[in-house]
Amino acid sequence: MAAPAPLLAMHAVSKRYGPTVALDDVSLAARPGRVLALIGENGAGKSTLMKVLAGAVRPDAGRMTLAGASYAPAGPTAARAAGVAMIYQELNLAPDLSVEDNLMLGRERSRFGFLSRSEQRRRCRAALDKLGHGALDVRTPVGRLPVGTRQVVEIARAVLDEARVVVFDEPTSSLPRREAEALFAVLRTLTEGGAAVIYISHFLEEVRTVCDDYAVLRDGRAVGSGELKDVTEPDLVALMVGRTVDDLFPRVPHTPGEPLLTVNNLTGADRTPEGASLTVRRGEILGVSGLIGAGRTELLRAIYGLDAVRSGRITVSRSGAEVAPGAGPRGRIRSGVGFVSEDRAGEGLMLNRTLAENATLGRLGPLSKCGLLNPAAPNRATAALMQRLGVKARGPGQTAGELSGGNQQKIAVARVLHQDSDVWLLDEPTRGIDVGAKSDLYRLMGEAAAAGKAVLFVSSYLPELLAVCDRVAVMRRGELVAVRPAAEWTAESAMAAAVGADSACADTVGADSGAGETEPSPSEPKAR
Amino acid sequence: GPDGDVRGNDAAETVTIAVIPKGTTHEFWKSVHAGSLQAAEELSTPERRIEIQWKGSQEESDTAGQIRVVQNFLTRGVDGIVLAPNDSGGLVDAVADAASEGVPVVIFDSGLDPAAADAGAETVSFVATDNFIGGRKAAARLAEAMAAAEGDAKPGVVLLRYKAGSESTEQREEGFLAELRENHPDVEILSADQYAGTTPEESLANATQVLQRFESEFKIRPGGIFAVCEPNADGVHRALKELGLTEEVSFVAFDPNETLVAGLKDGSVDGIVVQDPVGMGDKAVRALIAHLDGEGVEPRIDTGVLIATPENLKDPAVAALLAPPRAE
Amino acid sequence: MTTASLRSVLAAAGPALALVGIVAGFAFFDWQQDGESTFLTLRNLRVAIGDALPVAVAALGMTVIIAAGGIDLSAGTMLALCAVVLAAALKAGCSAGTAALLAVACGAACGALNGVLIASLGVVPFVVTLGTLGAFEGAAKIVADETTVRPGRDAIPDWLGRLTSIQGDSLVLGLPPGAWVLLVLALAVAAVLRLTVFGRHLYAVGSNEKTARLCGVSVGWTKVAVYALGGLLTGAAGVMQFAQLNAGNPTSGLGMELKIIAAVVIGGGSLAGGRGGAFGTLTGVAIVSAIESGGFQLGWSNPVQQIALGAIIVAAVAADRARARSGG
Amino acid sequence: MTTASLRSVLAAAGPALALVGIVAGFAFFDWQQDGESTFLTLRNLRVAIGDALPVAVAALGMTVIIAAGGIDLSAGTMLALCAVVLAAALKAGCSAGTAALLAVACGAACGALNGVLIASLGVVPFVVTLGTLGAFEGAAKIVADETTVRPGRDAIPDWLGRLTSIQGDSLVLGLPPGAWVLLVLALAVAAVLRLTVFGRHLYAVGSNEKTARLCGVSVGWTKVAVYALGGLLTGAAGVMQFAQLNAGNPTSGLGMELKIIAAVVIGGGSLAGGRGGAFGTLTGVAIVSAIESGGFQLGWSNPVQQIALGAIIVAAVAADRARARSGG
Ligand SMILES: Nc1ncnc2c1ncn2[C@@H]1O[C@H](COP(=O)(O)OP(=O)(O)OP(=O)(O)O)[C@@H](O)[C@H]1O
Ligand SMILES: Nc1ncnc2c1ncn2[C@@H]1O[C@H](COP(=O)(O)OP(=O)(O)OP(=O)(O)O)[C@@H](O)[C@H]1O
Ligand SMILES: [Mg+2]
Ligand SMILES: [Mg+2]
Repeated sequence: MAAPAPLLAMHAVSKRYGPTVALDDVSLAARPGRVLALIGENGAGKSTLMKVLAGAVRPDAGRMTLAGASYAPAGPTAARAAGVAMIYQELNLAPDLSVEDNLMLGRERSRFGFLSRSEQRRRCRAALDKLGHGALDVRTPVGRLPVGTRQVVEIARAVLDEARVVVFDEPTSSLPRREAEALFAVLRTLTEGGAAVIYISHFLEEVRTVCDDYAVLRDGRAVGSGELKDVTEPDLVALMVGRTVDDLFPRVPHTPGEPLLTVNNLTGADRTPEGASLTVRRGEILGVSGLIGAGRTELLRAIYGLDAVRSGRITVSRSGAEVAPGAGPRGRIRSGVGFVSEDRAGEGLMLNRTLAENATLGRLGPLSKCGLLNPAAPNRATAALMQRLGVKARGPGQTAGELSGGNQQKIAVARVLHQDSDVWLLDEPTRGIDVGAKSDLYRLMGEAAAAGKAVLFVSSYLPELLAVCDRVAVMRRGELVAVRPAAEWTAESAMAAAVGADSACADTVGADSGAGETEPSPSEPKAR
Repeated sequence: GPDGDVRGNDAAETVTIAVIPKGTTHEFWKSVHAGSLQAAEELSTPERRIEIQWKGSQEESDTAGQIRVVQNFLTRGVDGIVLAPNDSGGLVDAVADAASEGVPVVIFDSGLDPAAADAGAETVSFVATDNFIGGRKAAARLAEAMAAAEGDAKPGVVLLRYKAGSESTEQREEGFLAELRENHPDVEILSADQYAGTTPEESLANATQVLQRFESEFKIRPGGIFAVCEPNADGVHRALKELGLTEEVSFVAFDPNETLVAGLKDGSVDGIVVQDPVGMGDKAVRALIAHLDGEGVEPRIDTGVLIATPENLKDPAVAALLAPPRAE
Repeated sequence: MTTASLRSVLAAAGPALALVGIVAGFAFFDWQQDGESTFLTLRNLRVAIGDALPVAVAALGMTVIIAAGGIDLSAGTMLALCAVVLAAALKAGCSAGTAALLAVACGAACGALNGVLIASLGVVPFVVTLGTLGAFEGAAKIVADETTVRPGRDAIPDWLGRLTSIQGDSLVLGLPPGAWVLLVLALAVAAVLRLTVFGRHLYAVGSNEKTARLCGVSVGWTKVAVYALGGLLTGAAGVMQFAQLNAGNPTSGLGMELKIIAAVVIGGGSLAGGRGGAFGTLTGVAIVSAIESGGFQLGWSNPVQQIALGAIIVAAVAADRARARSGG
Repeated sequence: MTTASLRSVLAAAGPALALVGIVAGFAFFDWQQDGESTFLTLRNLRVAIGDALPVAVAALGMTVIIAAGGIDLSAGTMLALCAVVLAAALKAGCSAGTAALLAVACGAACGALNGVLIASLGVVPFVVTLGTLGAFEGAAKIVADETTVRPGRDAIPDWLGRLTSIQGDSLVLGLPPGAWVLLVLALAVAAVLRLTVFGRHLYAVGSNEKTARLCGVSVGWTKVAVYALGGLLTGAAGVMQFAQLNAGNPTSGLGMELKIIAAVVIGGGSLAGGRGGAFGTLTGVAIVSAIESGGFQLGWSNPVQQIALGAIIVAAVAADRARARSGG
């Protein structure tokens, strides 16, 4: 089958942000009825390119054609009117407005300025039906919906638009498996209708299942494109990072020693986690897998003292003593526990402050005397950490928000290093960061283990858990159900444990699993 | 009730009188309060107890707040109201409401719009200082003090106004200017369009700036200043002290406070126009009771005004007015 | 309509419960004190309404602004400016209708100015309106020639002069005419917020500005329209204030902005935007009025009343937020 | 020290440039008007400093609060409360040192109350301090017995009475003694913000509360400490205000909060938190003072001055934000 002529073409698009060249002479073509994978490292310019397409960013140079005609949107509205829809990386919903109002926002049906509710409702229902969410009450304020459902609302917007070009910017990074599959089905519906879909993702396996064509960006340049069936994954990775990466999962040799972190029967205030017990030893990386909503984040937060705890015991053997469950993060840091949050922008970092402030905030004691800071010390300490972690930045005085995602994550990890933590609690540390940065992080974990630290590594990406960890635990509905050496797990057995042996969902897990997880039931297991 | 004061225990009848000052935070009103309590005590009999309910608006210049106070008293059902209106026009409707509900009103301190009666705002009497005369006395005293200080140089004066729309202070300002024009044509009026503001803090800042500007800009130092009310005078007095001008500049204030009286003693103040707040409160309540008893009441009761100077400080009449009793 | 209005009723339920509790409490203690309740009388209701009208109308405008994620610190001085414009127009011989229209237009223009500055400069509303707060007061003083503008009784027709009056012959269906104007305005604001495209855009901007922009809502114009609408209602509040005082006082607005904001916030508006409605705000106004009036009837002194009001503001909002958190 | 102080100097550079421009402009026009500049005199500088001291000291406190992502609408009435406490303590026979300490402690306690309410109730600072604004004024009235408290000259030692004085014998190194107190306080605040662990925690809470919590900062305590420190400085500002008039006036604080906030915001503080420093704020205070004093010297009327000040607030912040956006 010959590839059809491009529906959308971008020619020689460039965009600078001050000194940063985000896009440099990028050309791209998307064909009707096909899904184009747009891949590249963090900061390669993928989102920027798509924002140009969606009219949210004005390019410095370049032109675009849509169905043969010249296309130069004045803004998001014009782009949408021309049939280009975009689903952004960060959810773009007004939490106080209902599902209906969010879907119809900017294209309300009205008569003399008054809303035509019944017509609006009909259109919303139709769009949600297409996505298999016909049962959703369109009057619910979006802020009350679980995250997965919110993403559905966002996608329904594009369906409602009957867009000819639909862009998805990392849509599955916060989607449970079942919804991801529903999304893939929608993609098929869209392409069957003749739309061109552009799909950005850091999950290469997922890309292979869903997409037909690929285009790779590196440092703001287009470095390769073609049909996916013609390339192998190592080829793609090499294109993305500009070199061959022989080892995506570098292993630093380490041997587990005596127990360092012991959690006994830990139950959270809202019963998640429930009766969780685990032990992490010196020089060990313990992975935690599970479905989204299984309570892994809550488990880490409870161990770290960020969430209230109903009962249970936590011991860290460095201090030798039991850590009071109510002591809070301050007490945890003192007993040698460090935490990297899954929500980098919202919780992990102060985006408007310097790298030095971010990296050292958790432990200012050694940098100060009687509460008085040694002014040069934080910068000195941070510079050393940055060098050690290979952070790409101007210096410790740069503002954290100016860094790419992977480099931001390294700063979050630098904080744990600076705190000299013995126990590392890492919650989805590789989410949304590129392969290069991921492999850096894996090496770091290995080095930490080799240095006698205990690492508790939560991830939704099973391949990395199986490759990096010594043992992997599976969590289900707030309970830790199984802990086994990594070698004894397969993708299938891990999924079966996560879902529960009685579940019929176990057999839906395909061989390509790893992009996400399955979900035991369509409704969220646990509402906020 | 608000600051209810019990006079007599098992009286057969209680007459409740609401006394509403312009504000509650200046000493002047505390003395009015004392006067009204004194009248109530003296007029109470075993058969009839007179109770004073004292309440003002939260802030001094809040006309709407004062209307609220009047209306709330009417709701409570008082037998009469003694009122110092914050705004001569703004309180007309409220007074008319009182009249239509048969509650007599005595106005004191500051007048009501002359056209008020047409709007149904009947009042029993207006008990107040003749502020115009007060202004005249201030002007005469200031001219005298300046003559003593300066000798030959042609003296100029500055009038620092209080706030637009306040009837009593406007009367003082007009009286002051009239006296100067009529009887002291040699005294130049350097400035009569500056407002010093309603709080001592504002007055201090504004007076400092005015003095500063005259001195630097026009190369003249005013020979005299008149500040038309107590908070205003407080700030001006402080400004003069700050700038070290108490010797050169003669200063007349209106209404005393402890600082100003001390100034009179140390020579930094050349005169204070003193009213009789206790008499005002006393006479206003008496007028209201007389009206309730069916007696005729003068429509205008003047409570008198004196000028206190360093010379007549010891004069008992003056001394009494310089340190009037206050309600605690 | 039904579900939307039901939702708005439910949203207002928290503050409404607080209102019922507060009114019941005052009624009980008032009754205990005197053996009868002067608090729970029709007259007292009328007084409270007539008194609260300017704040209530302005609070409707502030509701719109706060729902859109903004704030308007200039509302108080803007209100005074509009009242002064009305008074000056009447004095200059305009018909009352024209003058009132001018006042409302002046409010809309001031609001639009705020909106344009906020939308074009990228400065937060707090700072922009902090700047225009002073500017509007300055403008009002210039229009008023730094004094209170009194158009005179003859220039004020009955419909205007009696808008807030509680005298028997002014009442319409037992309430001051302004109360019905307020009700109509509240219904109109509720309709705009709930039933129009503009209302959706407004809540969207307040809830998540970025989303609104990406969905093609012209955020800038929405903001300008929001502040203009808020200003228009503030202009209407200026008409109410003029009706209360029969005069325009350029300094009568300062401090009012905080009362207005307090009413909206007590009524369930969130300063984070995206929340609040017309009837919630009216409930907030009623709560403040109930405390003021009830405190008076119980004989609370001014300071006690201030402290109680402050405590209630904090408590009401804390309770509302706690309720919202617990998912009620 | 070097990099941190360099950064703080750079952060203050924008407002400082504006200040230089404004001063130069006024000096030029003033010189053009009279042939010499009275604006640019040492004496005028002293006057402006003496006048601005209370706002300047309070603005230091507000800087700390705003940098931590908060706001304190109650600063004005809190300041008045502290001044009244000082006056009342002196009147009751306390030594001046004890009384001043009491005033400062009162400020710290009020601030801590704000902080505790904010940290424990989950209500935004705007609303909490809107509530305590009224409560503090009520408390001040109670302490002052609803009048101005005058301790009398004898109770006030020179060091206190002359803190803001510009008289020759009060000056220290050519400036009012309070100016040096201000400088010391500003250095202390700058040091706390830049050089202490607490300062880091404070900026962290202002930038991202969740991150602060995650890093082991006890957010609640930091907030309480921040508001207490802000209150302490507000208490010191109360001492300055007392020194200006040698009296404590319970109602003089209302409205001052907006001046204080304006100074911080003009000086580069951001209401979104995480920005602002002591010397930026002093620059903001100086800009406001320059406009007030310069406008006066040029003979601007009061309203014109208000409008100019409003315009400058908006312009200064807009320019600062534009500079920040363009990465300058
Ligand atoms: N608004 C902006 N201002 C300044 N620089 C920006 C802005 N947006 C993007 N950049 C820079 O442009 C470059 C491209 O960013 P972009 O977000 O397009 O990357 P991306 O490929 O989508 O990365 P990711 O995989 O992390 O989403 C980065 O260096 C980024 O820091
Ligand atoms: N801030 C939030 N807002 C809305 N929903 C949330 C939020 N945080 C978590 N959730 C949802 O609550 C559920 C429980 O989340 P939790 O983070 O405990 O699970 P998890 O096993 O750690 O999964 P995840 O892979 O999302 O981290 C999930 O469905 C998650 O999407
Ligand atoms: Mg991106
Ligand atoms: Mg999680």
